Amino acid sequence: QAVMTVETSVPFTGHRIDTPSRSVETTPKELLSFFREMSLMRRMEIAADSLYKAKLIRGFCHLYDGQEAVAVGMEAAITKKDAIITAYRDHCIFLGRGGKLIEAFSELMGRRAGCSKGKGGSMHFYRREAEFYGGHGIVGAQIPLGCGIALGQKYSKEETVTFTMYGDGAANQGQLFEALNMSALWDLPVILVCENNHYGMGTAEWRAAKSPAYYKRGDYVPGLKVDGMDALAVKQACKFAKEHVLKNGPMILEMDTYRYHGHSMSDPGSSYRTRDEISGIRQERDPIERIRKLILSHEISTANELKDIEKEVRKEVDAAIAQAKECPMPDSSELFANIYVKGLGVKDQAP
Amino acid sequence: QAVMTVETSVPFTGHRIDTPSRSVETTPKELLSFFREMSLMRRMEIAADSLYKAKLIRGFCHLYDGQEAVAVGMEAAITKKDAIITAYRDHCIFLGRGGKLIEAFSELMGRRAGCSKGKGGSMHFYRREAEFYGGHGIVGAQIPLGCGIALGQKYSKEETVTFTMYGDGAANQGQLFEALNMSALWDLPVILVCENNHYGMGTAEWRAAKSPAYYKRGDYVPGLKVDGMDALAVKQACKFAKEHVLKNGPMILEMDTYRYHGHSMSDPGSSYRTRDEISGIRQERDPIERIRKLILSHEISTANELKDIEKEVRKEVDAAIAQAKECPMPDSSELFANIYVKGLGVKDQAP
Amino acid sequence: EKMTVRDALNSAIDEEMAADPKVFLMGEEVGEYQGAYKVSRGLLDKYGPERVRDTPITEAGFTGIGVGAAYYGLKPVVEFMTFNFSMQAIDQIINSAAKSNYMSGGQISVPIVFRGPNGAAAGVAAQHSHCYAAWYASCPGLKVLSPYSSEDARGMLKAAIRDPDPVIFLENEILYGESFPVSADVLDSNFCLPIGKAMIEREGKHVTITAFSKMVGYALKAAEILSKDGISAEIINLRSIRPLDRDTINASVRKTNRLVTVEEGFPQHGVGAEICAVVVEESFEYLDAPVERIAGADVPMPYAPNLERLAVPQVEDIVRAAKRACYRSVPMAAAA
Amino acid sequence: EKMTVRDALNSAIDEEMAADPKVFLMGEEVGEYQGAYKVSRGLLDKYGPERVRDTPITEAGFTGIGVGAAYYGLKPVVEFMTFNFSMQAIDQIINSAAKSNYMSGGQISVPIVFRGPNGAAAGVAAQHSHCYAAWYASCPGLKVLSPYSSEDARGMLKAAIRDPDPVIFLENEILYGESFPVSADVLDSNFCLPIGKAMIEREGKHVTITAFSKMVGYALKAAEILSKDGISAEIINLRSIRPLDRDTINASVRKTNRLVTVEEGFPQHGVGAEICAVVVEESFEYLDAPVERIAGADVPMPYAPNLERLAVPQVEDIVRAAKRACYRSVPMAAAA
Ligand SMILES: Cc1ncc(C[n+]2csc(CCOP(=O)(O)OP(=O)(O)O)c2C)c(N)n1
Ligand SMILES: Cc1ncc(C[n+]2csc(CCOP(=O)(O)OP(=O)(O)O)c2C)c(N)n1
Ligand SMILES: [Mg+2]
Ligand SMILES: [Mg+2]
Repeated sequence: QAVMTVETSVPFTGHRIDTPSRSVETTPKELLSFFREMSLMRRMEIAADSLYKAKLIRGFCHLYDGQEAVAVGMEAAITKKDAIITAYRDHCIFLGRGGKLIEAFSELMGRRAGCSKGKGGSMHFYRREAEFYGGHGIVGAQIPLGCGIALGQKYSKEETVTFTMYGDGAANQGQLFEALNMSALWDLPVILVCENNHYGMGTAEWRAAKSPAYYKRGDYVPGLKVDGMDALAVKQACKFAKEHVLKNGPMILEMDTYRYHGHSMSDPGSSYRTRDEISGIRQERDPIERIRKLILSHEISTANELKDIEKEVRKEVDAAIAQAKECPMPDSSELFANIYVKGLGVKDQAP
Repeated sequence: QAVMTVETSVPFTGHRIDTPSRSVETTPKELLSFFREMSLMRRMEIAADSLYKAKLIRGFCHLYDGQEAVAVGMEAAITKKDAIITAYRDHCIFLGRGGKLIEAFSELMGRRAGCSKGKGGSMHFYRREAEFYGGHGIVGAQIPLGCGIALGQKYSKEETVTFTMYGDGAANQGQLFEALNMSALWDLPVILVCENNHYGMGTAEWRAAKSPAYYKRGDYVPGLKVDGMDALAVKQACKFAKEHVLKNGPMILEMDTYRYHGHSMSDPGSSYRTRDEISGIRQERDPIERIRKLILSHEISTANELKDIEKEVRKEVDAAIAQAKECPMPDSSELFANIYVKGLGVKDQAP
Repeated sequence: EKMTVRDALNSAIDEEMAADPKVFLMGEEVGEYQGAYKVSRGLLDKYGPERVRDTPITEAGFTGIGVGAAYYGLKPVVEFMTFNFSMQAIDQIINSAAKSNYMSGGQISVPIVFRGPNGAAAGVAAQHSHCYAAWYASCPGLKVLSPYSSEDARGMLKAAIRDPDPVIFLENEILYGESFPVSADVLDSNFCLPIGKAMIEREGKHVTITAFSKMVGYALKAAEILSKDGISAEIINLRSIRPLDRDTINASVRKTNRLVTVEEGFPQHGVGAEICAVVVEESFEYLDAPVERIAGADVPMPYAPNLERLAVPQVEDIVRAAKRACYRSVPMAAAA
Repeated sequence: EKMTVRDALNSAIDEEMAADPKVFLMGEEVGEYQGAYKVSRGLLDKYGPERVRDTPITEAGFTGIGVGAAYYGLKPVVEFMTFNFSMQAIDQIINSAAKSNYMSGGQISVPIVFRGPNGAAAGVAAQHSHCYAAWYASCPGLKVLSPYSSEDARGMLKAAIRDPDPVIFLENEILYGESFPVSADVLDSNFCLPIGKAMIEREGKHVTITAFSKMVGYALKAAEILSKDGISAEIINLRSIRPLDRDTINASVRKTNRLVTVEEGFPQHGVGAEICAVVVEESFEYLDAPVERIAGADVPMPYAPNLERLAVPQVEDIVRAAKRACYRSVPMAAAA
């Protein structure tokens, strides 16, 4: 299929680095796959919302709808040998890494077919075989962890890199600065991806950060600000960053993005921002609509064909949910499994 | 006495702020008091070295000789209603705050007349009555603590400020970034004083920090780089900073200084730096010699008069040591005192 | 009259803020968002942003700032959204808050309260379910309280805020929404409970059951069931983990001769272990059966509901343990 | 032949680094400075800066990096200059290292060792004297070891580095310079001690004394003194705090019928409390006297030498406790 070139929505903004070109190469196939994958992610998250309301998902559940372009754009730029680690808003990153819907829904409902055997739940998805390291619930903790994975990659002389993802709220954490300093001292092949959705729970970025220029964090490391609602811009930036960090050590990518849902299921998401703000972004910047428009304007598919994809996706999600609901909970013996790789005589102490 | 004007050794370097003038106002009296106080500090530290070797001081003991200009210059710019908090290298800060030699030596030797009743030791000097908040052993912890004191000052609407002091090694700690961000968001009247003596234990600054421009830490807060071996430059910078932070919130002062001794008594201080480096600094930049030269060149005192001051200081130190040696250890009942202000029935549990 | 634990906590903070201008609240989402669990609802409106201070998600930093403000003489109430996140700040709590009064020979007092939900909630898995009672209670310089009812919550939080020393105040998310009867006394703005005193929630003769926080409710339910089997259980609500009310615990065991300890946290070096040691030290000769320890399973908290249920004590576990304790009497030392 | 504990640790790291290229050491001053306490002397020269990595003073950050490297499959040995500083990193240890294998359903193993001096040293006061044995040992997912002798140090550190799970390895600064005899076996590069097994350092009949780290030496001295009074003490060197070797402890108590626990850390929720609970649970009927718990005083560590001496267990304290235990036999339950 023909390679085509598309301009990113807005220019990249660089810090201590020349920005990559706004012209991104893509193919009709890639655009269609972006459309399909993002639609699947969106549908999965909306289904999770319903399952939560039906009390089939419990505890904390953080949805990713609105931010899908980051997950798919990043995957388009890297391979499954590159590593990713993220926070609790992890469902779609897991899908991006090749995880299956059935594993996702099973995990969400605490079933044994879950990607963490039902033991982790919404916040703790993993897919080690595709270098996806979770799924972390403590704000900021995954940043040094990601830098450590990159240390492992460099130590092992693999030419791979790690994407360590965190929110605008997490960007204020001291451990970011500590890990960034060491990564820079040691030239680790790590990309710090700040998914700036402009709120950390109910706190707007400017109330939490004196300087919300997250791509400049720490000042001495190169950074790019990227339209995180534009999958092609994300792809371009991630490709650029991967090449950069393999040669020069860490780099920051700030993805300007947005979450449609509240922070988690207990947050209606409307007390600290206006409904106009949300609907404005849905109208102007929605990542799926952007790709739909590209596909239509380049006459790659018709509107109806895209609707069909969306229907398919819906069916897939429904089927996966049905299957997951049939899946049993973990066996009781799982309570004491996986505490250790090598148990060494720790007694199983139940209450 | 006549006010005189002296030029600082080197210009200030500013970050996001106009630098103060290099011309510093002083008086013969001030210069003589600088000479006397720094000589006293120097002598105290050298005596502590001997007492340590005689096993009268135990544990960790971090000496300040070489850095005296920071302590005296800072005090010359502020009042005892302004607060100071520092790390474990605290003996001379305590003296600067009006602490007595006998309290210092008693504390060092674990005697009841010590400034912390002998319970804190070298690292935990305090003088609450003069707003000296210690004396902290955990690298970096005093930075947010100092910002919190400043929050107290602002909350209480006192027009006072806090100087929170830390080393170049501590400057990499994440809690600095966290505290700086909040101080900036909340316009706290705090001055972060980085005493850059160029080593954190055996680690040269450039091995510990990708960007050793400590006065630029975090980037968005104004900072000044100051010759920390020049008491007048320190005074000028502190005065300037106090005014600034009362109006605008936090500021960073990086004091370019040097410790002559090893990191603590177990460190000969010669494996990670050359003897030439140390003696070069003693010859070119010693803070006491700088003031001596100024006094002599301005014909404020004669060389002999200054020698006499040094002799007096020596006697004072010897007398304080003798007195401290006579001072008894704390009473055994002190073991269970001061755990709480209000004990509420916690049983005294001895081994 | 009835009141939820949430309202009890809210009113306690409110009243203490009204009474003492040095008291202020800080933490994530305590202000504009009205509290992640709405414990601070309405306080921002009432007291303004200087006294109800939203912080960034930087626990180490804001805890240090809180402690520094307490050094200066303010009385901060620091909310951790949950105590799991206090681990990022634990150095400041232990080294800067708990130890400063001692290290300074009494010069630096630290009147601060650290509060928030502790331990297991529902379905929040391993990183959000840790109980820190034993950790903090091991540390001299701290006081550690854990309320069960609305009366506890009001009386103990008000006492904690007035106390001149650092207090760790361990709440429970699941209890926030529970309602308890409260008397007029409890609603009085002078109402305070003494720190260091346990509360006998139910008197009994045959077995002593100690518990704190949510487990007090479970223990009371177990007592109900046990009473049907003719076993009269005395339920001690510990309220204070440090100081631990050794006197009340020992007096009860000297009466019942049997002890069951209940907690949701991990067993090893837990609250039950300490209570066992305290009773063995002081009342060994009164014990007619081995101490029964009921604790959370010795595993990171699993998410799946069936596993989660197995991982935390259930009422049946307490009943079973109490029966074990009661049907056994001490045999003569076998190998003496 | 004799060897210091320092050399035992050094040789253990050295051999494991030689045997497995995935093993590397990181921490403050471990490289060019040769270790703050010289435990890593010579290793930088031998293995280069990629495998002996000096870090800035940023515990939270470098611990997270170490754990991430272990996720990836490396085997980091992370040195804390002292364990006091591990509090800045404890969230990474508990939430990222201990719980990941479980949360991921066994996908993410974390083969990492955290090591460094723990607990009281000499004259270093409250912030540098904390014993973390009980805290870490309360957490499922971790293994917690604490060596006494050079044999312990070598055998346990080598086992810890080879182990696929996160291990907390608690050393003691004062022991670094102590020499112990070591056999040819111990010096063999294949020598490893089993994790989870205690060691009976001295057999005895009348009273069991448990201890770990430096206190093992004190307990042995106490046993010497007690033997002069005709009391034969069995000394158990715990070696492993988690898993705790319940079997060895209980077997000993079933023989001696009396128990003294010794530790330098704080008493409340400490190692002694757990051992007491474990013995009461499994061997209650064998106990002829209340368990005697010797621990550090329940105070932040004071600096003054006279107070410091009062704050940590002395040999006499152990002797006195053992005598108390021996001269008492269990009275009949008084109020049954
Ligand atoms: C250390 C810590 N503090 C607080 C929390 C509670 N918490 C969970 S997510 C969150 C907001 C994070 O916001 P951001 O980093 O912007 O990520 P987003 O949720 O927007 O993706 C908070 C406060 C936590 N999990 N960990
Ligand atoms: C959190 C923490 N880590 C490690 C240490 C051990 N330590 C004490 S001082 C020090 C070096 C600090 O260097 P710097 O901040 O430059 O201050 P300086 O000693 O030069 O005054 C280290 C590593 C500590 N006290 N606290
Ligand atoms: Mg966000
Ligand atoms: Mg330094």
